[in-house]
Amino acid sequence: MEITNTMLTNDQFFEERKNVLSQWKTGKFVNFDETVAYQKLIPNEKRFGNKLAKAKKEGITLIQPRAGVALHEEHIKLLQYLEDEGEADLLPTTIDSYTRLNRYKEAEAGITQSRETGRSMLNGFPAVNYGVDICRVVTSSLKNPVQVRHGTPDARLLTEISIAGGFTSYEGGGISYNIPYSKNHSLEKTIAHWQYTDRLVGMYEEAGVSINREPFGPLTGTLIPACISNSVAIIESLLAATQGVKDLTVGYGQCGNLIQDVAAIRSLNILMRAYLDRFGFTDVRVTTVFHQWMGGFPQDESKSFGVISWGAAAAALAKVTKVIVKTPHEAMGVPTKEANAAGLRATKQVISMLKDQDFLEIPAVITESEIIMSEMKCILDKVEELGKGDYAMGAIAAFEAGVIDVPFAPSRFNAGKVMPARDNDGAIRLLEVGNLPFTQDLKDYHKRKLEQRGAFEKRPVSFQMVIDDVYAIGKGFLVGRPKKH
Amino acid sequence: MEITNTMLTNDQFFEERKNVLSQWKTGKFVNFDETVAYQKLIPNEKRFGNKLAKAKKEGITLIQPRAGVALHEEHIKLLQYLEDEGEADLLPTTIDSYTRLNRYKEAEAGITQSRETGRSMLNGFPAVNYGVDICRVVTSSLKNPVQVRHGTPDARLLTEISIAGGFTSYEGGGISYNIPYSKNHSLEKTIAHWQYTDRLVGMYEEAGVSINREPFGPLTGTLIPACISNSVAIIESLLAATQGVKDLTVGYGQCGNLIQDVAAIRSLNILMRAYLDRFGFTDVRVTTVFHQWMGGFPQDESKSFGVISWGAAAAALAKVTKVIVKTPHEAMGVPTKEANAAGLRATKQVISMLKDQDFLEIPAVITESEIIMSEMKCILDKVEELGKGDYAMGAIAAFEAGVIDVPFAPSRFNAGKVMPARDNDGAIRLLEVGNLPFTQDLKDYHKRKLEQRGAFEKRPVSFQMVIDDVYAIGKGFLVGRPKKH
Amino acid sequence: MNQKTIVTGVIGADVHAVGNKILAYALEEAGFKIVNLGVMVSQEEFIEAAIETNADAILVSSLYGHGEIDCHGLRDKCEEAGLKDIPLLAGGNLVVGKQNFEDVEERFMQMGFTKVYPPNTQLETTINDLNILFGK
Amino acid sequence: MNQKTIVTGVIGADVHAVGNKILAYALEEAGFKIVNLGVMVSQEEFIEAAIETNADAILVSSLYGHGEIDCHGLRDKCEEAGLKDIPLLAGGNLVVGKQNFEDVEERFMQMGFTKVYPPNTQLETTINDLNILFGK
Ligand code: B12
Ligand code: B12
Repeated sequence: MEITNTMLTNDQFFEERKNVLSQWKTGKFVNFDETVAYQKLIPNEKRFGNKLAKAKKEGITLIQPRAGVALHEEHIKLLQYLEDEGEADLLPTTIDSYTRLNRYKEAEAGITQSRETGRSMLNGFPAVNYGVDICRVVTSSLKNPVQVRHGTPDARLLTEISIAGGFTSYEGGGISYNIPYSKNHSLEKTIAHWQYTDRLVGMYEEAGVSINREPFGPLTGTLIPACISNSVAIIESLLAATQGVKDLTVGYGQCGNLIQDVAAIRSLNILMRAYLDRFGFTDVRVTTVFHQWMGGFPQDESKSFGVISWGAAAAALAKVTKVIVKTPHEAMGVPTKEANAAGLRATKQVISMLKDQDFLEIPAVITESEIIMSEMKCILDKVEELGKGDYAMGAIAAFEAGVIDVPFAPSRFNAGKVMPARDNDGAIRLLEVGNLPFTQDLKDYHKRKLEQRGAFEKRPVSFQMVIDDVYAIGKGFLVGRPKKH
Repeated sequence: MEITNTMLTNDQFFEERKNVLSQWKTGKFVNFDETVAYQKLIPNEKRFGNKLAKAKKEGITLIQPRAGVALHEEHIKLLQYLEDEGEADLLPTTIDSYTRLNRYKEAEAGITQSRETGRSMLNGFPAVNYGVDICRVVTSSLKNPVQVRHGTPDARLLTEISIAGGFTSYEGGGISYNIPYSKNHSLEKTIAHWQYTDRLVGMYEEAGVSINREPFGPLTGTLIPACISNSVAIIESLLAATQGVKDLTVGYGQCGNLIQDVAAIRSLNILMRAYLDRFGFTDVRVTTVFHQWMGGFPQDESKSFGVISWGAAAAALAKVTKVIVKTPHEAMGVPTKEANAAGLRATKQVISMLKDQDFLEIPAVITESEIIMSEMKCILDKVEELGKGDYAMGAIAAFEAGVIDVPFAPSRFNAGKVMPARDNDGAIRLLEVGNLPFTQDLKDYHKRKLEQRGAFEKRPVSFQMVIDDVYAIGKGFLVGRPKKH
Repeated sequence: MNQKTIVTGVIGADVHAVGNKILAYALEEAGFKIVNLGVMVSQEEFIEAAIETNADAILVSSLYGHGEIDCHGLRDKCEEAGLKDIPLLAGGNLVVGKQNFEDVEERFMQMGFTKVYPPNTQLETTINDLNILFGK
Repeated sequence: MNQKTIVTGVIGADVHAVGNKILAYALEEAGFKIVNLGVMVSQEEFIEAAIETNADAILVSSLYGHGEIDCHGLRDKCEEAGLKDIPLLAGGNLVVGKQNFEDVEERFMQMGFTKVYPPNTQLETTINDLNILFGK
């Protein structure tokens, strides 16, 4: 299967669509024209893209939780609670893991078991099983825009049902919802699946209905160097724009060093615009999303508030358009609605307090972002070279060659040679560069930074640092220092 | 009564001491020599100054709560809880308000009523009523150093009992425990009272027992410009050093703009050392304390966690030696031990995560700190001039002339002409300069900064901004914007 | 032209001045005649001022936690001094710690207060309630 | 030289790879022979691997919340496949949400697990318990 970064033809698309809509019984109730009419009735302030554009213009940061439960009545109550008590500006519908893997029968069993036990036995909302009408009941019961958030390698049917169901934003991408979320899906396949999703969004856009699209920035959420996630974001944005997507939100997962986090957003802002423009997508709107720390959390709820608030602070100082909020239950399990609202309120307080402070142009941030941008350019140039100018082919080849390589990813299509570790200031550097196509200067820079840490800690630079860093925030630190330090 | 900044003679001191020790029945059990022997038995790691010195050397920030209840058994349990469950590095004993005003009879009634009702009817621990032995039971039941924190204009007896009771640090000063904490005490009186306290500490120091002394930095805790609190800190430090104090911790209350907060600490560090050295106090050790936001808090506990964590972040980035921690109950009342420990743990998480990041030398901080230092120099030069070189006389004259003027202070010896307000970035500027001896350049700077805000908010610069700013953090913001902005 | 006179102050050994200053300013702006005694005001001072200015209400603040002790007996002293049925309002952080407000209200009502307010009472509420109290 | 063999993996549709990678690395460092199946492992794959490698224990991770559904019946299938009494250990975030761990433990013990671990179980605990299990 050869895949190129070109817009799907109507023939290709509608041929595939028949198949997609028959994957589960709810597919047959999706109707494009009727959906266009339905979506056009959704008031402006409840459209995701509009609210983001307004926030961007005003220079403020919106807050959004993650949330989803098995039973739709409970799901509505949950989301209403989060907008009323959590002061959420944007709402999610997090999809359960069976749906993410197209295991609709198991999801059905999960719904049944949840009704029986009175506990949500699914870790999210099984939108496909519920189908268009129930999704519309959900989206129309809320005051704020709602987005589908998931982690689905083949999300074609889910996309059809979500948009028909009144959602106005959709997360994911052929790389970002494959490599961290799958073991066996090839990139050829998932990029093709997401071309379908993006083309569908493009067709709605052409019909006058704009659906916001958000590549998943944080990848595996664990010590991901900004150059890697930013490069993936740019590639997925180019792929989406090629299919006609016009409204993009690109993201990044917090690492914890403030300078580096703000620099990551700065470099994402600059190069994203540059690449879109270069390929003629000057009319594509771009907003940004910052994810509060996505790796292991502390067990203690008060300490979690500390982590959450620090994420909120970095988001505000980086002037992102929205921030995805964690909860004080993060280390334990899917949060109660109270815990979820608590994380939101802590975040809202910090975000609002800091909204008039801006760190994007301080010298240390500029310096760090220039490093990130040269790393990104190394990667993206090589992707372009490998794909002979085609970013779909280039991405596939790049993963094969380890030119893009996501730490801790479960996918067997990921090289897994790159190893990140924190430097002495807590910024993320590379202990193993693997096949990332860095210049010697950049390689030396990473090496030097880690050797500084090694010297300070009086131990060799080794994989033990990586392990220590993975646990560090859960144990109350950023840098995983050796015991007795 | 004329007061000068000279060391009290032994005659003066011991004459006064007779009187002090007879102010309440527990005074007669204080014995200097026996206390020296007792204090010398306290292990090094439980001495306040030692722990601070160690932290300063290691570049880490310690955390300390406020806490005090009426009944001593309960007080011990409370402090043990805070070191065990709150991970407090340093412990407090917050004194009740009757004791602070030397109303020992009312404090006695408070103890009795507390025993009867089973609720603490006092807002702190009445150390004088309990006397030396019970204080020793308290201080020796704990693993960490303990400090007396209060707000007592005439703290002479309390100092005697505290040091004899095994406390190794003592907060306060003749200005900082008068102007924000009293209505009718003259500065002559309170400076004299605190010369006694400082001389007592000096005498212990000469006997080989070092007691840490901490002027109270935040003053009224509400929108205090750094130049004012820093100037008071320097004056009180010079007064203390003159009496023989050798171990000082100087403080500042968070304002909320990160650059300004770090700059305030930077300028305090630099000028404090310069002034002490200039007057020959090169052997006086200086450490720093940062107070998490001291003004009105949000009602909501989650939002309070946001405020607390932001304070922790600023403290860590400013590399202070310790941070005084608020609790999620702040807006409601004296916290439960659980709420107190929760604030501590959130703080500990942020402090530890950020310990390897340092903002003291970033250009924006340097610029802001240079402004603060020139303001401080204007004030301190004038104090010196008014006192003809004597900082005690100078301080008294300065308050009289409004050369030092603490916003929102209850004291009738405070001019009350200065009015602070936030600029468009949330930094604190002066709406009314009053009689602060600023250069025209500095005055223009403040004016310009507030006019920028006025223009942005499309309203005149006025007292309404001050009111809005007083409420802002409680309502979730830093800058008090007009409604519908 | 029927301007109401209100005595304000912070009772006892309490020095919390910020709310007092802002309250006095805002009530004046709202059209009341304010006799502000500032902080650390004794029961006697409240009563004296109320008699002297022929006040229509006494507005007692207490923030520091000793409000219950400090307010004890104020109503009786008012009656003794001839301030029959003068409205007594209390607000701030009246007791030590985060307590159930209904209980606190109950205790203060039994001490003879006319109306009792929880922490962080908004200026608008205060002004509104005073207008209602004076039948505006 | 009596090295114990342990099969590790993350069961069901679960892709949480970080803990699994580190667990496998640390157990190997601690001297066990590790057969790590990675993420998204079915019950059948666990059993096959255990038979093939003659394993001394199966260590099942589940993070994403569906652990209860995914682990249902594993013991029976082991017995059927002839893995009599093989130690079955489960850990991670086994159920949806923050639940009382005793209840969760109880439910998993009834499903035939040998030992059940709460969220954030430390590497040291895991290694220690395995050594005890194997009578070291
Ligand atoms: C990183 C992460 C992710 C990454 C994973 C990347 C990857 N491929 O590895 C991403 C972002 C992709 C992700 C996705 C999802 N996640 Co997730 N994730 C986390 C997070 C933050 C950290 C996990 C981690 O890496 N920890 C560090 C490692 C070292 O620790 P560990 O995994 O816990 O393992 C250690 C111990 O548990 C123990 N252990 C593990 N197994 C066993 C077994 C035995 C026998 C023993 C003795 C010990 C033991 O030893 C390990 C090593 O020390 C946790 C929350 C947390 N813990 O803070 C949520 C969490 C696990 N995720 C959760 C969920 C729901 C999801 C999603 C379904 C939805 C979503 N929120 O997006 C998807 C799942 C997709 C799928 N099909 O699996 C939930 C699970 C909820 C529940 N159980 O109630 C959690 C708890 C977050 C939450 N509170 O909601 N996630
Ligand atoms: C700033 C502050 C200080 C400053 C005060 C400076 C000064 N001289 O003004 C300093 C640092 C000096 C200080 C000292 C102390 N404080 Co103090 N302080 C505060 C704080 C943080 C804010 C108070 C404030 O200014 N709020 C802003 C103003 C605008 O609001 P307000 O005062 O609440 O008033 C408004 C309303 O309540 C209402 N209102 C007030 N009175 C009335 C009356 C009526 C009838 C009505 C209708 C409405 C009304 O209208 C006002 C205007 O909007 C509060 C906690 C908080 N709220 O976040 C603690 C707090 C009040 N302090 C407290 C304590 C215990 C103390 C100390 C005893 C000990 C200490 N912690 O150091 C000393 C007291 C010394 C003394 N003798 O009084 C406690 C009281 C505990 C309790 N009640 O259980 C609090 C609640 C903090 C806490 N949770 O522990 N404090």
